[in-house]
Amino acid sequence: MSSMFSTPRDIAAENRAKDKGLRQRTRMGYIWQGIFYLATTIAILALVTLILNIIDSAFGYVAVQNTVEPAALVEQVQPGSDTPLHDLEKADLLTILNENVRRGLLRAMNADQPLVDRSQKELARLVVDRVVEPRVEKSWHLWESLTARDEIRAWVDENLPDGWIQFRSWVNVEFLSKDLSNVPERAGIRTPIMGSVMVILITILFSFPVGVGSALYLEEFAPDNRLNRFIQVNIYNLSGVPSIIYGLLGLAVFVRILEPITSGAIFGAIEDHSTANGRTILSAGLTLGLLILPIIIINAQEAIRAVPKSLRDSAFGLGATRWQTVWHHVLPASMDRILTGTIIAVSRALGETAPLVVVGASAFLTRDPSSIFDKFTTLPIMIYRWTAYPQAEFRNLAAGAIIVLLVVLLSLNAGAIIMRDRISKKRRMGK
Amino acid sequence: EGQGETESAEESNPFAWVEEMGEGELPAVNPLLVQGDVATAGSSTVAPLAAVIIERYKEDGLTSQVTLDVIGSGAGFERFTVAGETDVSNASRAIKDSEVENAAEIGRTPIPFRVGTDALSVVVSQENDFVEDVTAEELALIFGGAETWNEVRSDWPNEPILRYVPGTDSGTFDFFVEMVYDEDPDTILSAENTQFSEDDNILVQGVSESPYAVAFFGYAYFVENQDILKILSVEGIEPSQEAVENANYDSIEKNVEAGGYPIARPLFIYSDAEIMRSKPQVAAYIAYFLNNVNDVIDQVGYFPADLSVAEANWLEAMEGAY
Amino acid sequence: MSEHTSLETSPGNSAGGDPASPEISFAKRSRPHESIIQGVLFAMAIMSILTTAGIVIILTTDSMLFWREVSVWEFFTSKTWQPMLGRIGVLPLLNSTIMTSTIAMLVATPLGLFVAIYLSEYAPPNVKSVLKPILEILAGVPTVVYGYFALTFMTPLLKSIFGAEVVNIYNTASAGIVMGILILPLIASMTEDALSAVPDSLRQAAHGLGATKMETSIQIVVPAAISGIAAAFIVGISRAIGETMIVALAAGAGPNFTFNPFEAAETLTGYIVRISGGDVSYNTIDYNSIFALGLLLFVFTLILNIISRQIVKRYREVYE
Amino acid sequence: MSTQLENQDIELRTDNLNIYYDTFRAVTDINLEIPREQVTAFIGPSGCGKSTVLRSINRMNELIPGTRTEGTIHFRGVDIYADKVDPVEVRRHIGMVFQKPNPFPKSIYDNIAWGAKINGFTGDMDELVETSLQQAALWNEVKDKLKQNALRLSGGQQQRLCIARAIAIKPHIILMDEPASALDPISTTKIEDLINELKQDYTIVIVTHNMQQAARVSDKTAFFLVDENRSGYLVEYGKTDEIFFNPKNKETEDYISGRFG
Amino acid sequence: MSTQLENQDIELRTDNLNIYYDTFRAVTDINLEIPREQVTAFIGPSGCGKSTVLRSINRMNELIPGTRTEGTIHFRGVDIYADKVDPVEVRRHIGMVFQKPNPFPKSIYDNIAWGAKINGFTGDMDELVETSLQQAALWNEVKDKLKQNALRLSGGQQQRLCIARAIAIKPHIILMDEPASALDPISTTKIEDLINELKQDYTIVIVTHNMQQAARVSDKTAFFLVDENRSGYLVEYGKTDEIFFNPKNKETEDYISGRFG
Ligand SMILES: Nc1ncnc2c1ncn2[C@@H]1O[C@H](COP(=O)(O)OP(=O)(O)OP(=O)(O)O)[C@@H](O)[C@H]1O
Ligand SMILES: Nc1ncnc2c1ncn2[C@@H]1O[C@H](COP(=O)(O)OP(=O)(O)OP(=O)(O)O)[C@@H](O)[C@H]1O
Ligand SMILES: [Mg+2]
Ligand SMILES: [Mg+2]
Ligand SMILES: O=P([O-])([O-])[O-]
Repeated sequence: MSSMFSTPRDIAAENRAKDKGLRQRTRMGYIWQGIFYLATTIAILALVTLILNIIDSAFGYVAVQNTVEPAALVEQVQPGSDTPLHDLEKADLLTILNENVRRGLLRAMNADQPLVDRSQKELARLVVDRVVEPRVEKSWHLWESLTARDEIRAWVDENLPDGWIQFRSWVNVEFLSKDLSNVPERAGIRTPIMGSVMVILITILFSFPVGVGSALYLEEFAPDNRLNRFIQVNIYNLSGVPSIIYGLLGLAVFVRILEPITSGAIFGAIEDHSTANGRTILSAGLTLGLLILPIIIINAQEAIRAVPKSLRDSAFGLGATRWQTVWHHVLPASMDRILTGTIIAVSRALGETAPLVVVGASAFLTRDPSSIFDKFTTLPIMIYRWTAYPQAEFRNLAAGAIIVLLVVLLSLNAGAIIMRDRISKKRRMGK
Repeated sequence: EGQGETESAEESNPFAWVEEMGEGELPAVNPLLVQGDVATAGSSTVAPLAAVIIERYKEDGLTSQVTLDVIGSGAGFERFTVAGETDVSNASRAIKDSEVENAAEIGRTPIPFRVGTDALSVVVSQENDFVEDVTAEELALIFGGAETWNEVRSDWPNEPILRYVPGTDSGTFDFFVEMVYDEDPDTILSAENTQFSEDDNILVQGVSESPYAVAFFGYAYFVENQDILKILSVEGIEPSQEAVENANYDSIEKNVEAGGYPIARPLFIYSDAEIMRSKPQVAAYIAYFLNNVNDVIDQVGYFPADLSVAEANWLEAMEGAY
Repeated sequence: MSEHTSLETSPGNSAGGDPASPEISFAKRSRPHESIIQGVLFAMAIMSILTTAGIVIILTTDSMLFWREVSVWEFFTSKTWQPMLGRIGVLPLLNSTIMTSTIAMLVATPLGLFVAIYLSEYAPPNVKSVLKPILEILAGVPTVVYGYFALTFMTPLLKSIFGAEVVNIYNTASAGIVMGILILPLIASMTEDALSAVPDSLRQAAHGLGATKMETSIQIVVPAAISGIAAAFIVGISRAIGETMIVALAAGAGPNFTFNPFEAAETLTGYIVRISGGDVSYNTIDYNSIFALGLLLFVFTLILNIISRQIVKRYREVYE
Repeated sequence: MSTQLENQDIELRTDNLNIYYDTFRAVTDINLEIPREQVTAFIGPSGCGKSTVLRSINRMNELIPGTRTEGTIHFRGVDIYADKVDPVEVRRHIGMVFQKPNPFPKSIYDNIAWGAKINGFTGDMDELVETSLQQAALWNEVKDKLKQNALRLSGGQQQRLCIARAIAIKPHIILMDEPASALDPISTTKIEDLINELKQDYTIVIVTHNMQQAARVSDKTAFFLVDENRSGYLVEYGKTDEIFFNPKNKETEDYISGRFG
Repeated sequence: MSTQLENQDIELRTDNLNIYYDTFRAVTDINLEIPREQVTAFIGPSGCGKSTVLRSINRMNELIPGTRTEGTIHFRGVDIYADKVDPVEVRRHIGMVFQKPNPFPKSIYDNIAWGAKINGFTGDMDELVETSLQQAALWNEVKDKLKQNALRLSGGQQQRLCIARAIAIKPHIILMDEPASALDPISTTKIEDLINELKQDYTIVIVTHNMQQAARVSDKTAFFLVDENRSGYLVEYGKTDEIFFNPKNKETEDYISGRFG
């Protein structure tokens, strides 16, 4: 046995023998490494393509044509004149408005602020908005706009002799601040944003305390018995239940069974009982709350578990009760991570569509939601609805809304990541 | 001071919005003075029209809430007649007897307000170069029964028919089945290669992609997609204002006899007299709808209808209430 | 010894023996808020049980009507699904659910695994700290967005590759691939966690035996994390089966029993959202059928979750 | 010292103590008498149950799910495992210092004040903090930065802070589980000096792996080993001098002379 | 032995070895000559760089991002840090055994076979497994359960399996980093006996915290300490007997007599 090893071996000879094998192994290593890089590149490319695909729809050329030519309007008040519309006298603008705008709208504008009291500039803007009414007749995607400019021009020349093309970003300040409309150029997402915000607030108000409470119970208080193990297993299972099933649950429980509560009827919060129903912000928020509850619990449990045992030992060793230990030490030490987990769960809720479709979101609202018993629509719902509209321009709007939603999600995630970094920094300091 | 007084007087009068009432005429509506919310739900066909009206209503000064839920005519009636949770139900077909019975059980008597006409469009892709016109029998074969185009007409290609059909809960589906299949959905439901969707754009996308695809849906969706779709004439008649007006909606034969478009259909909103009287804002909404619908309907892609019956219904329901 | 006994019986005595020491009382203090808080927390934890109970009750009672009229045998064997006409065969829906999920897993598993290996074994820490969040963002994009991505990007792409005649506008392949992209980060992230949990000592052992990095990663680290990877895989499947918006938008909207991935076919979730989106009449067979399908879906994901928990449990035991 | 005197000054006594983790008996039949205001050291190889016994003295063991304690522990004649005894109260009287310094991630001041506060201390907190830090020989080093986060102290300072924190709630016994094993030699020396100071006022029980340390600081030493079931038992207990220089037991001698462990 | 003979039998030589973790110099100017087929022990307090030097010998250090090595290491006259040298190849010749037993979660058989297989072993695998296990004094205990998962062995058995695994790829040097510190006394004895066996065929370098162990198993001992920059340096290197009973250095003496550490 020892003869095998006792003589010093000739390393050089062995090396030569093994060299070929090693070279091949090294090559295999590079090939696989290449595969790993490639896979990662593909994953990133998928993300980039996805985003580009959205951006492609959210920007691009539009062909615009006036409903009424400004010159025709000037002709109405100053026949023969060639004054540009926006240089007209206030009186002339008033005449144009009074003659060309429908009565109801005039009355509403006057009720808002009498037209005679408004500045010339404002009146000119109103004329352009309401009478000249430039309308988007056709829209092109960003890619086409960049590569096929001449074709687009040719199309406009042929089909819209009075029209012109302009570059339009479908996401803009007005888009964020205006309410819903059936005219793509006028449509904004203020109402769905408010809806999303209110729904998410309910979601957080419900799922955060309940989720953290459950996690605290399971990690710090629950004795290891069958009931608690069952609760734990049950939570893991719930986290895998498809969101559409939560929709069915929300429909049955919040919309139907708990209608008196979710419609606000028993709180006397609504004036009109005849059409009160459970398809409210409250129901939607609670449905999403149930949906992300298991995610929040599991994340919070992990956060709580990550609190070093030594911290609890310190507190207990000083004669602290369990709740004192948890409240003064465990919870503060795990709060950053709990919040990180919550943000991730909440971004999931923000993007959910299917359960809200089932619970019943509205397609058009005239007023922003102002109470939790109001009917609602949310950003993803609006995205989903807009893509179903006949006019192609609503698809551009949908892309714009997606970008807004993505920016919100991105900032939330970035917040979570920054928080995560801060935690690890704190840990390092702690060491 | 005087201003405040009138305001409070207006506030106390739920019919303050009524104005310029001629004898036997629908009153004009001053949206600034309307109070109270209105819940509407139903047809996806009527929805674009209703949405435009509602938006206009708001522009004209409405401050309260009008909700519009787009769930299909059948589901809309469900909410209106069973749950009783809506004030107005949008529908792209007439209410069924069974639905009227349901409504009676919760003390409602649905009143129809005909607001427009839709021409149910049978469309193919622009790449399709073999179909231009279909007969009623061929239409029935195309959406059920035949598997390939040449089974419908022998000089058409021997290619499978790819069908895109509105969802089974839509008024559009119901109406089509009623007219073409005599209310028996079996054939169309069991046809091969059929896609159902409540989302009409899914149908548009689908049909535009293959020369052997065919679909039917509301005229508005055709109008918006004229550049990729081709509309077929049925029994030689194409949708037009005249053809649609001539139709009387009973059956394809009668329509054709009258020189009407064979599958034109009425668009309705439904409400109930009791609701309109106890909630004047509902009456206001409907009056506003009727007053304004013909200004906007062609912009949405439908055909205007004769509103006199609807107006009479309104006046009858509100008799003596204001 | 007697000394001890006396100490035991009269603690006051012992304290008296040392005047410096204060009176000691170990008697339980009453701390009502401790038990109240524990009660409240328990009630919160029970919430999740109520949720499950709610789901089970709703799904069973609302599908009762359905099951009363339908034979379970027919339900699982018949190949046509037209509840309105009394044809109740779930196979077309089930088949396309399986098809889309399979395609999704074919995309997500290898890619997710390789990305995870790259992140865990190869990527420098700073690259990893950028890439992992990026992938997590990919996972956070609303699924409606993926649905339109499938419809407006993936399907045209497939058409241009396989021919416009071959590929239907709505097809399971496109939905499946995009679903794979959606699930990829989930699998990558969970797998990465599993790989990182493999103790460094194993890598060192392998390197110490003259293994290359690739041999270490693939032959030692991956097998050692296999149960974690399997769990990630199962969570991925259960996500794929339950995913709704992508298939609703891109897979097709009509039950169709086909094995051709380029044909349209509606999935379980697609059907549910289509029917409930219309908010169909209560107590019709259509309406009750969505609860029956929901129940089926729930049972599926439940089974998958249980399997995955079981696997994870075993895997935890190995390294503790 | 006479046996009589020793008996009088017993602070704590364990009788047939058996401690289980689930079904595993970690220690078997431990009988110990811990003298008041002296230092008792627990030594023995890893896993022989030193920490387990130590933690059972202030019922910290109960915090680990599945532990079970048989036998009794009497502290000044009171059975601390009796039903009506509140473990929280026990820990108030029997403080603990751990192997790894574990200050709260709060200020130095708050580290000391918190324990006192939750125990209902109502006196002058500043004074309490100062005296506690002085007793723990840390006052001079930290008096100018009481508001600073305790985690920024060095390991040795952190450990003395933990001792100060334990002192602040005025316990009778202080348990220390390898309090210096994570520290450098100089900090170790400081802790050892501190222990010598503290035993004037407190009964101290210390677990240590370092024979020299046990010899330097303790008055009595308990030597533990594991039996064939991996369960710990008490091999020999007595005056430290005797254990180190005149052990009765062969295994003790082997262990102390470094033959294993 | 004469100095002449020693020089002839140098298996490995480090020259001015400096190892950095990022910018921190962990060890400074280490010059060592490790004799062939003898046991060399590294001793010194925690953090003095014993493991760092050990790991640099088979270039395992490189696996930690940010490490940098200056100076040279010659193995049988070949500079193993030369550019054209593949670290994978180096590790094939210089095997390693770690502090915590780290068998692969595979069968006992596969644990041994794997290393040989990836290194292109084409002979009789069963025989290789058997001889390796025999050399590691484990064969009798496991021969009936070669297919069993290695994680189900006891700690001591696992460690011997790790040694068998290292032997199976026929290295020239075996590096051992505190191979017995996680084991019980009986297993420790077995490992020590094994080391004595193995040095007939292998050059062994062992890191240990246990003075007695170093004294028992090693032929030569290197004693490390840290300087004021926390950087490790070699204090004294020589025959084990001399280091233990006749240290030239005051610090060595203090350390060995247990004054600190
Ligand atoms: N939480 C626990 N659960 C189960 N077994 C445990 C637990 N803590 C300790 N043990 C076991 O109890 C026995 C005694 O452990 P203990 O920690 O008391 O030993 P020790 O003498 O303090 O060792 P060391 O010197 O390593 O600290 C050991 O076998 C250990 O594995
Ligand atoms: N991966 C690393 N990154 C940064 N610094 C390290 C790393 N590993 C070790 N060090 C540092 O290098 C120095 C030497 O460490 P090393 O582990 O070699 O010491 P050691 O003598 O083996 O100690 P021990 O006896 O505790 O194992 C220490 O200051 C240590 O903190
Ligand atoms: Mg211990
Ligand atoms: Mg080391
Ligand atoms: O939505 P419908 O108009 O088809 O009922």
